[in-house]
Amino acid sequence: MSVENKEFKPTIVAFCCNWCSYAGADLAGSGRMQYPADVKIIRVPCSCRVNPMFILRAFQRGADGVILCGCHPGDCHYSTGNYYTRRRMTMLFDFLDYLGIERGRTRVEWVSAAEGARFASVMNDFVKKVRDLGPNRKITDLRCKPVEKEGE
Amino acid sequence: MQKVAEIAQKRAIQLLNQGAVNRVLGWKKGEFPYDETPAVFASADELKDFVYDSFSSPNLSKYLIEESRKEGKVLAFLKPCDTYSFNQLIKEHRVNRENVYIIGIECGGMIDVVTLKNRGAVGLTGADDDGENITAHTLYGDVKVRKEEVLLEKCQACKGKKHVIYDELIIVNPQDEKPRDRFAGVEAIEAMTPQERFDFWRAQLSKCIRCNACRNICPACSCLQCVFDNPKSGVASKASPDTFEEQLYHIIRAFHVAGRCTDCGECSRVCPQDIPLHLLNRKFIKDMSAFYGEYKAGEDSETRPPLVDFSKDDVEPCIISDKGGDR
Amino acid sequence: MQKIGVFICWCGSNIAATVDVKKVAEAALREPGVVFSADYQYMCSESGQRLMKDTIKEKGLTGVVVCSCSPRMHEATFRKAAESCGLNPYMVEIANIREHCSWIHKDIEEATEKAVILMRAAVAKVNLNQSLTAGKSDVVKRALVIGGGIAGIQTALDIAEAGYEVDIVEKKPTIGGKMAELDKTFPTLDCSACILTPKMVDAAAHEKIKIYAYSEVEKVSGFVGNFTATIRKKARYVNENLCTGCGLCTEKCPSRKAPNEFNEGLNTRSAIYIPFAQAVPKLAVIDPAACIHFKTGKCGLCEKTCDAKAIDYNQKDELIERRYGAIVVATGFNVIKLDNFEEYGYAANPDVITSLELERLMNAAGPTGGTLLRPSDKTHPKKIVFVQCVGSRGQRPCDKPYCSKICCMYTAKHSMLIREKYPDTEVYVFYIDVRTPGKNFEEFYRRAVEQYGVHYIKGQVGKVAENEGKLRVYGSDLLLNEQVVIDADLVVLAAAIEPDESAKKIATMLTTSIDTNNFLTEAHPKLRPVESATAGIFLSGVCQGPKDIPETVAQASAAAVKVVGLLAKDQITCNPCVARSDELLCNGCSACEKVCPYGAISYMDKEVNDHGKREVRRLAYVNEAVCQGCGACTVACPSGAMDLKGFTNKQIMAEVDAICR
Amino acid sequence: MKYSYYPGCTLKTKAKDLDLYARKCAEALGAELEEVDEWQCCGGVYTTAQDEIATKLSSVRALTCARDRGQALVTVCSACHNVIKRVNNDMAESEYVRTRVNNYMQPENPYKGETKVIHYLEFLRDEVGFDNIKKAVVNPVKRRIAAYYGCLLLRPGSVMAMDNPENPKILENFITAIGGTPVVSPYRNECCGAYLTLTDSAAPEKRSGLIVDSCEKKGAEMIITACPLCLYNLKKNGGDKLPIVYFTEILAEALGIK
Amino acid sequence: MTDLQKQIENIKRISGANPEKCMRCGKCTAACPNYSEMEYHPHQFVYFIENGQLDRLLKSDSAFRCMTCFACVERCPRDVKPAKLIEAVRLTLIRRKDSNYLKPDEIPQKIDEDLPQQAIVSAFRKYTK
Repeated sequence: MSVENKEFKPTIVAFCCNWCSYAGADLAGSGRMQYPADVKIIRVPCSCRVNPMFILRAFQRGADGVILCGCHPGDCHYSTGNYYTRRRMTMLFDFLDYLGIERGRTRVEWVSAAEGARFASVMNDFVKKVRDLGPNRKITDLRCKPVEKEGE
Repeated sequence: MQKVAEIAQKRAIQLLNQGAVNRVLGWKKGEFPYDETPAVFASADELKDFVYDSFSSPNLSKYLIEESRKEGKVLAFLKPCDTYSFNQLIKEHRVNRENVYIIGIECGGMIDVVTLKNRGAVGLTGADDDGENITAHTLYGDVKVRKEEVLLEKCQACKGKKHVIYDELIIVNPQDEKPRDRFAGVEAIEAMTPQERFDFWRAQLSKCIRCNACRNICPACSCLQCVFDNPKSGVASKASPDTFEEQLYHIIRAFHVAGRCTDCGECSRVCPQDIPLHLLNRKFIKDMSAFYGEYKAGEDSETRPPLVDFSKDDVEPCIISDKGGDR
Repeated sequence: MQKIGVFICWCGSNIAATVDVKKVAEAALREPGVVFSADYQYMCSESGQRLMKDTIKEKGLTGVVVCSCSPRMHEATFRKAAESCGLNPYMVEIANIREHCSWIHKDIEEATEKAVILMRAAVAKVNLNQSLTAGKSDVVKRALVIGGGIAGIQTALDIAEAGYEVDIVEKKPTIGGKMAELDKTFPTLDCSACILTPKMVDAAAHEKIKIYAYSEVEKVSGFVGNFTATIRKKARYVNENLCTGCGLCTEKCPSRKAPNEFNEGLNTRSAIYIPFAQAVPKLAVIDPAACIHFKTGKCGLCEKTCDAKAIDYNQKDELIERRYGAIVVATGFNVIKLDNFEEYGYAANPDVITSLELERLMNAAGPTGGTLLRPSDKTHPKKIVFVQCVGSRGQRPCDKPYCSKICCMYTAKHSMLIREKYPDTEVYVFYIDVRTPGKNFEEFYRRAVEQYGVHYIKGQVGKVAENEGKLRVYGSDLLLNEQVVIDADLVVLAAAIEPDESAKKIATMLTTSIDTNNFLTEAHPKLRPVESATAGIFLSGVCQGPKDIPETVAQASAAAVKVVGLLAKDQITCNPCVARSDELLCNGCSACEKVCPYGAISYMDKEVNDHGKREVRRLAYVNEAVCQGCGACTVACPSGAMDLKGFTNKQIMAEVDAICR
Repeated sequence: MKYSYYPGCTLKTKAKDLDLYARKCAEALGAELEEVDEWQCCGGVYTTAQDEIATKLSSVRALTCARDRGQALVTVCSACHNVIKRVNNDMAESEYVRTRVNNYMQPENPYKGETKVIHYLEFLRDEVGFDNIKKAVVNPVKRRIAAYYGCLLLRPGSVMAMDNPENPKILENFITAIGGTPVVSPYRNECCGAYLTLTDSAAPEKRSGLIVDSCEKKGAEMIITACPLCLYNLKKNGGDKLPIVYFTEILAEALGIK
Repeated sequence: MTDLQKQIENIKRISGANPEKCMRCGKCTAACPNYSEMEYHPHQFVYFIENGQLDRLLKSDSAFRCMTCFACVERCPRDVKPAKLIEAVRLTLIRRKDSNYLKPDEIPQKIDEDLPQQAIVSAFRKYTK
């Protein structure tokens, strides 16, 4: 398993809010702080723009992990956006967990525009966790009939 | 029960004759005596077909979206749990309260026909309900079972016998509030390992034939046009079974009704594949109350649903991973 | 189908050293809609931009993707360039292959692969982009200033001088605020009233300024450029058109027991009163809680005394509705209540006072006529202890976590003034830190120590106990590591300041945010310090954070400039990336309205034609001038009716698909 | 109304008056104090270290008994009150203490701080009501009385929550209710020297002297207190300047049952 | 970690107090009623523990002079809880072998007829393990 995981290159989608986290990612770049190329960032105005559908869509299209980054609670550029994000994602993640989908594949992190180093370390950590989980199958398999025992 | 139906019928005729209402929304018998369907009655004559008994399970609230927008006033009979759905629709401005006259009607629990049949009542022609027992009449004679054993799932987990909104009440036999554990089913799944949970849901959800019955019956799924039916949404794609829509339909639907679902249980009742869909919705209900304070959708028509509300010291999403488990 | 051009920037070696730009350019041509691709050394340079513009014209491009540095750097540059040659600026998207790619990866193959994916996502988005046009809305050329202290007065004067109408709404019967109560000001020791009252008179006399004193803002609706405020003008029971401010009624009034607010309750005033001699407007006002006529129906002496016939016991509150283009909040501060700091004995001993009370005790217009006397026995205090940081910098629920900023300086001022006037009085100051950043501030404080012999003790006071007419002060001297006990005649507490209680209500009314201490939050702590996060709402003075008079005046003028900048426009351009509701999909459920932080969404009943079916529906309507484009509503909307222009559901999902492909 | 009652060991020996009159007065005011079964000494002081578990057990025993009876627990002695109320707070707030104590004691129902602990003064103020006491008074105590709170009733304010710890009013209001005139000394909430009296008598001498002096200078004719140790320290070091009595005794006098 | 550092960590843990929150205002010492009997004062307890100079506190008997009246805790604007730190130092001292501050045989000569039990049990709890 571990040998296989080293070669496994996960696809990771990171949604970053324009004001804090995207700027934090820029800062990580300016500071030449390394994190794996597996992470691809999508810019959104605010973390509250991220519809759970986007996250599910990513998984369905083959993402192995989805991370959502926003301003720290209380610092939202739009005052209250990330508070809604926090509730929505808490609900969504617990629901996915309830369906038996690995909870390590989803995460919310608050990263300010000043936290370049934190952005990099968050990404490093998240990629490592997702690599350990291996490729994402469950969410796409959720509605497929399990293969019959005899068939195996 | 018989008596309640008679009173209801009489009252409906009275209100119609007085001109206080123009139409009556109730139940009438379908093809078989046990598959009752919602019906609109426009006259005393038509009301002859009105029925109300232990098979009157359909929740009439959703029909009021259409009915309350028509000319004149409609009388609707709502069971206690149906009134929650109606209140929630008021909160969402989907019904015109002024055009509806609500009679809260007593409910002693509705019968699950499938269970009843499985108990030997094959060739069902009707049933009597004395509150404790059901005497099912069949082509092959009577079958007597304890009512508690043949209740619909939604009635086994009854939210309560109180009507949360009404203009008048018809209660002949006051019902005792029995303590019901609505969340036992959810807790049982939570107690499983992630792999067991996945296997459980995969076994259930793979049965789905996408007939949309759950969506069509759901009072919360009352969108004029569902995202799954709207080509512009980027979600709908009807052709392939491995599309986004197909694979994630139930998750998206559960999320869309989260905070709005009153747990009326209609989705599970109508599912032809017997998928326990209520267990999806109840998970959200349980979580929201646990994280953001007790909330019952439809209990009133003002309180903000948890997902359009927040508090500055809400739990962080990482609480999910902090709860422990395998990973 | 779009015709998209993809431009890959080398950024010198910043990108090109790690990303194989040629390969990205080749890959771009394989993407749907892409008709042209090129790589170039510096896309942001004059020639780089020219390349882009020429290609747009030559190839008739409908969309552009620039793979370069962060959009936070040059998105505006490239959009402007596109606009200059007729392409809608919102048809340009940036793929960030520098900060998010070349700078963080070392392996060329890996970085190139990622750059291709980022390019692909941007192309996928541009394929769905639509031209966006910013909306415009009219500007009402009048400003509202809430609060008539020095901050509000200065803001109003500056706006009026620029030629715009401005209204001041002040809840007290007179403008002037806290500065009117002060005796002298630091660090120059000039008389507060002498510099403030001329400004009050200027404001009252200015033809562009209208003062609503004894009034409160009750409701505000609308948005930047077009607010409507409802102002409650409280009943004075005195006709302001007739009252001459002669003050005869106040002399005749038999009810004289009401605490005098202007003197911090150190003496009393009559039931009908004029707050102070230089009050603006100088009009009498009846305090119905103290007035005998209001309590018993008898008396009526003031009415008999008034030759102008100005007394009107039947006067009612008046509601006034006015429209404004901009609103400035200048609600100021108060000294905290000291209920939870009774170790200092404030409630138990009249000779334990706050610094603001000391201002009145030293002021010529104050209750003692400017002679410093103890409130208890009216004798000269010979030993005075000042306690700093009372309620500031603490972490208990009753404390304020912040530094109140002005106390170090006014205490130096007080101690200096006392030593100057009463050289036989000893002055002790217990301090935790002395903070004097400010022009001439440190010099001022040192003068108190060196020239005036004020005893500064590094430590705090733990208990004040009355003992035979003296106040026994138990303090610590941390440089000696000792407890010190001083028998003082007067103890002066530098109580923390907090935003006026109205700030919270007003912030809610204006849908702008406040912090945990109820200070209003600025749009950006460094770069937009006088604007609130809500467009058209500006901040002036202590309502935004503790500050002294010069800072307050500076911020007041800055806020005025921002207001003038807004009012100078006939119309304002709005951010085009705003929410939009699809009429045919909207259920009218109000979920979007509930999550909107700006109150940009309203509902209206409108007839729609849904595939031939005509009916009246309740529909969400987004005010594009108010919407800031956060997108909270798009997720709250269950039917998918609400979408965000520039970041539509389909666009974001296309990006997701491109990345996960 | 019935209340569980925790007298404490000092009230059974050196401070019998405090106990006796507390019971008598409660009865006169229509309340019943039922002594907690098999109570043990609270230990006299609360040890603040969180790893001190054994010292909390006796309090939990009394608290559990009251909980099982479904009654509030009334205390009289300031020291007992301080210990029991703070332990109760630990049991409610501190997971660490709660699990260890419950593991050790293995009660039928784990104790989670459910019991409401009220001092006799709070019982008078919140349960009986000072207004009702005023009505029940037959011999108004027409004296100038200084209330001495000490530290234990008031601090830490966040846990004890009896009154404003820097500006308490409860004893003053009590004095007014029984017909006396309260005299306020600034030292009424400063320590008397407490248990240091055993090892280091200098401290209580100075502290108690200061307190009694201050009351005298303020014109008090007597001092009342709720704590046996305060009473001892003030008496021993106060130079017989003023009579010092328990508040329950003066209450009994006012109610005419002494 | 040295023994001293371990002891300091333990003191911080069992006291639940955080000396780093101190802003050096000295209000604890200003409020201390037993100031004159102590070699080290409450603010010094806080400062020494923060700076690793616990040994100085352990060599002094100041910890036994604290009356635990909580005036310092109540009045500390930063919620540092000096009395809890002092108590933790005291426990560190008496939890050592043979180091009870008060020995049972010392008691008889210290008590008089009126001394309440409370004083004795309290002193035992404070001065012995």
